[in-house]
Amino acid sequence: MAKVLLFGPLRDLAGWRERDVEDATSISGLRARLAEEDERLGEALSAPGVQVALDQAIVRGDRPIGVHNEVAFLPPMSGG
Amino acid sequence: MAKVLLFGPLRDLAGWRERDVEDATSISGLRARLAEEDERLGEALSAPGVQVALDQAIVRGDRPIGVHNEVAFLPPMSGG
Amino acid sequence: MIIVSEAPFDPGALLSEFSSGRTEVGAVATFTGIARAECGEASILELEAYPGFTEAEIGRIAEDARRRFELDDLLVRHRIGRIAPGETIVFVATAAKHRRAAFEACDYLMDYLKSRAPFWKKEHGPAGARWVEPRAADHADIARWDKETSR
Amino acid sequence: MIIVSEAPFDPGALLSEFSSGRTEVGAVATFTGIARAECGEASILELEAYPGFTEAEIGRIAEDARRRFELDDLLVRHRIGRIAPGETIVFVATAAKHRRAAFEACDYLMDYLKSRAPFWKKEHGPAGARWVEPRAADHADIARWDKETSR
Repeated sequence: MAKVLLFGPLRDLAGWRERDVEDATSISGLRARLAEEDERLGEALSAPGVQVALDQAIVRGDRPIGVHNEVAFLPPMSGG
Repeated sequence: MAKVLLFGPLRDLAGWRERDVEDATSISGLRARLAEEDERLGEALSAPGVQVALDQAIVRGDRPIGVHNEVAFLPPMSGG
Repeated sequence: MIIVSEAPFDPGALLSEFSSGRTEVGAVATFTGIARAECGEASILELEAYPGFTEAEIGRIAEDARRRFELDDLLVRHRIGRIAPGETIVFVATAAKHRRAAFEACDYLMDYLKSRAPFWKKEHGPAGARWVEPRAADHADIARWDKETSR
Repeated sequence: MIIVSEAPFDPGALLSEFSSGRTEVGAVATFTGIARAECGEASILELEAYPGFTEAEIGRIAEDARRRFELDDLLVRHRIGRIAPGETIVFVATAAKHRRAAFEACDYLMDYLKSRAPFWKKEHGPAGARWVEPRAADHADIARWDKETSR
């Protein structure tokens, strides 16, 4: 189980902002798990320009995740 | 007679800031008149970098002046 | 100091506080970003941050700016939530001994905030809502600093 | 608006007034110049203007800046007389639709004020008083704009 956060257009697409997701032991596993539920969300999470933050640090590539991790999907940013 | 204004270091050198000067019918005549009284001031007024404003407009070269004119000698400027 | 919050703020009040009591600084530059009405096209701006992460990311670039431009001090305040036209979105202030450093650091911080800081922006207008991505000009602005040699 | 006066002023109060009520502007840049103590080297700054002429000359460059950078508005406030360390000497604010124009116009106006505006500046320090001329860096700053092609 990991806490998952979605921002910007990803949040609107999914219809939720924050959830606990079970049965995922890696970021790629988490993406696959969310894609099973919602195919369009799964595609959006894998789109170029979407970054992943694991416990508030940007990571590239796959990483193992566990119970206490926070995974955020960050679409392209746009400041003030 | 014209009203003469000095600014910045020229004012300190001359010991005055504003004066009416008689017997001058041109800017060059005015400079000569002031140099008769105070040789160092005369030199300073002719130094490169000193601009002349006639009735609040910068002029280059000599100009006739009369009773109601205001002549200002402007040393190199230095803003805030 | 870096503050990201929903509270409205007056840029002038921030500048008064930031500039007062400085006897060795000389130069303070600021930038204020204001929500535009676009002649009725965009009535409300909605800004989202990732609490904690957003402040930390701005903090990293602020430390970079301090070193790069020899700043004495800086302040970044960014609003999130729903923002009406005419309200302040962002305020950046920089203090340095000489004005070129203050200007360049302020410019640099704004370029970063506009294109790379973790915010997401939605425009609510008469035709509905849409998420906004950085303009091409914003990408070009931040690219200026990547190309430059160190100053 | 261009104001040259002996009255002390708070840059924050000027920014509050300048930025409020703008719904079509987007970007406000400011610069505040503060008298430095130079660690005791300069205790009082004395600034002299040519009343009328100084405002008119700044007005000419302000009109130039408005056209060159497509500004919506600008404000220049400059203090004269005796100024103590920590007090504000000059405040420039520029308002434009986009931030690059606001920044560049503010920078341009300050370069002009520092090197070509009709002010004369005297530093009163422990070792006596001396008249100050623009630094070489100020001449280099203003020369940047002469060389540039129009934007």
